[in-house]
Amino acid sequence: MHFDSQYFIELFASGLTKGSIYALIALGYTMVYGIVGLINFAHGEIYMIGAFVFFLASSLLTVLGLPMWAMICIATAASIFWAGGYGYTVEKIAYKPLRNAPRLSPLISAIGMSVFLQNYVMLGQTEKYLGFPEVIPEFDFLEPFASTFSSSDFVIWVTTVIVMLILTWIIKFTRTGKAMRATAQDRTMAELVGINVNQIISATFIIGSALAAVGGILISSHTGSIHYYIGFIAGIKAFTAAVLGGIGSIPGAVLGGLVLGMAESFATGYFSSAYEDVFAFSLLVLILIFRPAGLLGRAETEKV
Amino acid sequence: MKFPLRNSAFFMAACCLFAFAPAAASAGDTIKIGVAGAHSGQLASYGLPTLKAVQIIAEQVNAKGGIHGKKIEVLSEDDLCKPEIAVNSAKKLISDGVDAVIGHTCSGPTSAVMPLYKEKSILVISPSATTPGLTKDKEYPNFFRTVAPDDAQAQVDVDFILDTLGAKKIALLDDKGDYGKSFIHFAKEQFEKDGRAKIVLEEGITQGAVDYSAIVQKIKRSQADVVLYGGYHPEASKIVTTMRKKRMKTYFVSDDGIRVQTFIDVAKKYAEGVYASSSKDTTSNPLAIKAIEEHKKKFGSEPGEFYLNAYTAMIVLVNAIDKADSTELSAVAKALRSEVVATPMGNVSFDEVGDATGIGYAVSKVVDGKFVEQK
Amino acid sequence: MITAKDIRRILLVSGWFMILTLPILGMRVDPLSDNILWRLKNVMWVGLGTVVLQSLPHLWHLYLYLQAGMIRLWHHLMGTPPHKIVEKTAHRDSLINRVITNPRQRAILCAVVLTLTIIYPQVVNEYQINIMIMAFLYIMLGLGLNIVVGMAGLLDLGFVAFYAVGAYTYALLNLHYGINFWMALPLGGIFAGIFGLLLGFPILRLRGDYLAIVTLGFGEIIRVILENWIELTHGVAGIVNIPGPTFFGLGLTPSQKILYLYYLMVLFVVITIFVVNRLQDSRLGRAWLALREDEIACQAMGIDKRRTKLAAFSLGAFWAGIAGVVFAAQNRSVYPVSFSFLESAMILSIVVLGGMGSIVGVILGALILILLPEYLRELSQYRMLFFGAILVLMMIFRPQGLISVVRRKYDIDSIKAEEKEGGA
Amino acid sequence: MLKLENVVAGYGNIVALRGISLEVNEGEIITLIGANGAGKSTTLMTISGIVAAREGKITFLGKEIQNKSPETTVKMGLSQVPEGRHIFPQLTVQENLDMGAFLRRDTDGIKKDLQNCFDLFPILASRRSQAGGTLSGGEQQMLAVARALMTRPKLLLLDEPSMGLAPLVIKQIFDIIKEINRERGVTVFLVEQNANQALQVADRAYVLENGTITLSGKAQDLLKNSDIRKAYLGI
Repeated sequence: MHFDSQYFIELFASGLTKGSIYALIALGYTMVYGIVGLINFAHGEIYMIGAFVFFLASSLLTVLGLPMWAMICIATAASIFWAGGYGYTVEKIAYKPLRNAPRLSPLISAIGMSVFLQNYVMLGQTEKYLGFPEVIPEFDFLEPFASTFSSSDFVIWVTTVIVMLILTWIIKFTRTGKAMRATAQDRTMAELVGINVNQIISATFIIGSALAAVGGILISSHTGSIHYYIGFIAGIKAFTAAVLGGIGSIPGAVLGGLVLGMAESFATGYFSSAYEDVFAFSLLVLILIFRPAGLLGRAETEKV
Repeated sequence: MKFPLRNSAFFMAACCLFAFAPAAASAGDTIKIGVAGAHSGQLASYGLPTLKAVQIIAEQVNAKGGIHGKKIEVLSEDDLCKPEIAVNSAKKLISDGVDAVIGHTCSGPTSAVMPLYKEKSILVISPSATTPGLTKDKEYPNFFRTVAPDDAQAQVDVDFILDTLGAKKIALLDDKGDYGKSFIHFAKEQFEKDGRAKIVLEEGITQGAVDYSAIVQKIKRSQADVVLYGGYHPEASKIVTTMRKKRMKTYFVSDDGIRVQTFIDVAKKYAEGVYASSSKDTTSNPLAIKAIEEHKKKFGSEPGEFYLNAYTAMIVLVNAIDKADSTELSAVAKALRSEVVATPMGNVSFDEVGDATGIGYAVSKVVDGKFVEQK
Repeated sequence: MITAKDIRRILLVSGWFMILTLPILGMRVDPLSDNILWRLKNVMWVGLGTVVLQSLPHLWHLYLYLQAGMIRLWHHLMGTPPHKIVEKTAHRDSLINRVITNPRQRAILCAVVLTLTIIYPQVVNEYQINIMIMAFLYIMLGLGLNIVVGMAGLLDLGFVAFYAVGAYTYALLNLHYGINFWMALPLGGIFAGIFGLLLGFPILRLRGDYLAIVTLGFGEIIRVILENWIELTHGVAGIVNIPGPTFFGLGLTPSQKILYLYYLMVLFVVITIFVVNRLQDSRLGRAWLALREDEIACQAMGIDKRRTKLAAFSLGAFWAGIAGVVFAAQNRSVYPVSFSFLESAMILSIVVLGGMGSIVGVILGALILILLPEYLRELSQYRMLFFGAILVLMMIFRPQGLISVVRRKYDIDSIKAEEKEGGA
Repeated sequence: MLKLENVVAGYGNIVALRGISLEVNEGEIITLIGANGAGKSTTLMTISGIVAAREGKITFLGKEIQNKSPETTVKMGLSQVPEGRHIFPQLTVQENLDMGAFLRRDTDGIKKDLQNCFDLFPILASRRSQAGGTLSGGEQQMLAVARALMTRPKLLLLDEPSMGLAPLVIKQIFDIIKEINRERGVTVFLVEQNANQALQVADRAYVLENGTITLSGKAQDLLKNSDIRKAYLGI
């Protein structure tokens, strides 16, 4: 069989989209993990809530008759505000009391929170799928590529890169970002130089949740629907991506997402989509065997 | 703030262990009808309408004094469409002493629990379990359904694809779920038997994935004229949207899992031109209009999926119990087979294996945001 | 005592929750007309609810304060000097822990529980027996996972894979070769154990969360294979009509079958408890404990890390395999969907909730987490909501689990006392 | 300047401090000596506000600070160099020092203090952009002290600065401590196991045993005390 380069590019583009989606959510996972050392299973639910808030806000604004661009701006702001609010509150309720508890307790608490939020949205809203407004317009300049990728694919790629850059900048150069890194590395010492660790952790959750909201809006617009369960499935994959890239590392989360997305896409394209998850997870196992701390993760120094 | 709850968790555990739920009253003064299906979880939108239909009719019957003076008592059990939970639901209903069950919603759980009901000779009418084997295997004389089986539906779709669309290359897609897979399985058999078209692609997709562009590219590459999809609307709408965004004009044909308004709401303009098979449209039937009105009046909303099927199931059940003047399986089953009842789905009776006669399939097309039945 | 500051705080928090729930609970889009339905009443309820919840601890303190006042008043009237109020925290050791550590009380407790267990099916209906069988099954699973997570400290999020292997071993062997339950029981365990080894080898180097995600991936791989290898497993359609356990070839009526299964499960659970208990005190058990506490120190003492880890994995898997066979026999059917990640999370929750490494804890955890949703059935739609909330609350109030592990220790004082008595 | 009155503190069920009282006056170097596990580090952590005081009163500059957050105590001019240095390993030397000035907003003042630190510890200047974790033990100790100085402390709490260091480095560190005290007027509260060194630089000393203060007095007197010599100086 000859090599079909057009097909390869198409698969590459779809892998890129899938990977970027995973990466967008994985960034939030990795931030929280890097600083609190906690697998925040409820992160996927925050993403879902962000999408729901956007949906509700945009419906409200449409009824009020606002123009499209204003609607998108205000609804996005609302989505970020509430997602951040939920992230903040979840941390205060379910994780903060457990800071000094055995390591697995916050994990269980996180799973509980995830189940709770899913059902909360299901009961508060609906168990049905809802149509999500199309936020991303069709760009004319992308028309020649329409058969390979659409403008929503394009926007998702670009956003992922931008978000990664902004996040890296925050962590590297801002006061809060430095305090985050200090807190991550040595919580007691961070307190001793006067960092309010609670505030920093809250900030981490709020930033991570805001990211999740942005991801939620873009991804839901891309898929065209929302449902109370979308967070869980995307969350598991995103978490896998974060670990694959080296959990705690921001470029790692993006790289992990891309590798995972590509693996699934090529597995579907050249083999069978029935086994795409098997491919994705086998790849994960393989990579971790050779790089036990993920692709970009720092090998944990063994404490003696 | 310290809570005095240190030991209360343990106390709760002890309570759970020894709190025996009150034993079910087994007095014969009511007719107990169990409703089992997905009442929560992802597939709740397929199961809850059934519960509502049963409640509406039970209320009406009770308001008229019941069946031969016996009131209907509705016991609902949630099975989340998961087989292992369905087994528990069924056991709960059995030990509560139900006389008949409307349910379960999904085929998998239904086949998991049928042996249990059979053991206790409990009549089961499912409004939505479509696996052909449930009736065709003649394993369960206590099983009836008010929905046509998958193979009948597959036949309708296959005929439509071959005769009306005149397609030559077929891509078969399923969601790896129980329902979608079995639908595609029968369609494949029928395509192969017919021989007019070639199957160029056969794939199973992962439910709930965030993006399906890879599989869509694969469909495009296979140059299929038609995609026949077995599964439900959430994935279908994503696939159709991706296909249309990639400017593919390939026909998209699917089963009644996507023939719901939500599909059109979600896929919006991209839903146009999609074909879906489903039970023949009977919404112009005066009984159906009445049934839908009742739902609107009681619950303030449009009924959901399988509402009319469940409504029909309950009507025929009440009628059969009335005619048989007993809840004993053989008598009720006999009445179900012999009586022809006017229902929202037309005049319905049951054949020897338990499939409803008079319930057939038709293919609809999305035109201007509505499903329009194709003649 | 409620101060103005407290009241302000309570109102602030309530207000925050009302804002938070405003979109999800307070608004809804009517899909037919695209109109917004306002349901502000819900939000008011949330506000009111949070006020009440936050006031509870204050009321409790008020109650304590009044109580202390009454006691002081009493002593004042009686003319007796008030006793210093003894801090309750002095004996934090909960009742259950004290019972467990005392051999005689423990024996009595065991006897009572066992008697109750044996009488239980005589006094309840079949449904109750059935869910109790489920609970027993999860006790077995929990104890199996407890070996891996609780004792050896290896976080396994894909435990359900081994459970699936066990269940399918029985289902398939029975389908193709007609092998009965009793033959399949050890085979299921052994197959699962082999899978445990297979998984264990490549991932020995991984730790903590990396191990967790790989095991999670392994669980998913197994499930996806079960779903897609239709020739072998019948895919999602599952395998039905699996026979239950036989009883010396005698035919049993349906209700006898349930009773038989119930007592069989009791037996299995007792055996499991016995074996796990022995394991805990064995050389291997102590090696696991050491491994959990400090891997490096452990190697320094000459414990073979690889072998010890593998032993934990395969023994845990073995037990899951056995539970899987029992599951297939009890449910009479197996489907891939029964072995999802949530199931792994459930088993892990049992272990953590009960108290890692504690047998009694795991038993309590299984009873609560399996029976609770069943009893919550009455609340149908709200069931999972409560389940989630309870997981969170339990962790907040008892992060170390219901039962904290009681280490085997030698009671020097009593030994000395015995010596003295012996000498006198 | 700092006064502890009957402070009781501990972790969980363990009581580490059973009611200790001590006082630090402005300009002094005070040392607290004691064996491993006597509660020395707990004392510092309680003063800083990391460990909660269950009973008792701590006053700093005339204000009660028991159970105030570390943020508050640092703001008031209390800075601690904890046991084991606690360098942020993946932050550069420069960033570590920046973290010391986390609560300060006076950009010029920070710049000046940074220069002062580099003057005091020239080795740090040359390691500016190196990750903190890659420094040697002595360098890390210097970095820790420098970082604490970046908060502009009025009272510096030092926990075992000599731990794990070569004798020559220890001497260097103690010289710097003396210098900080003398030249900059920073009061120093020094906790040490290395009693000999500590007593030589200190004005006054307290001896902590099993969570209670058993002895106190002028450092020179304690150096001559025979019990102390036996128990802590190994003579």
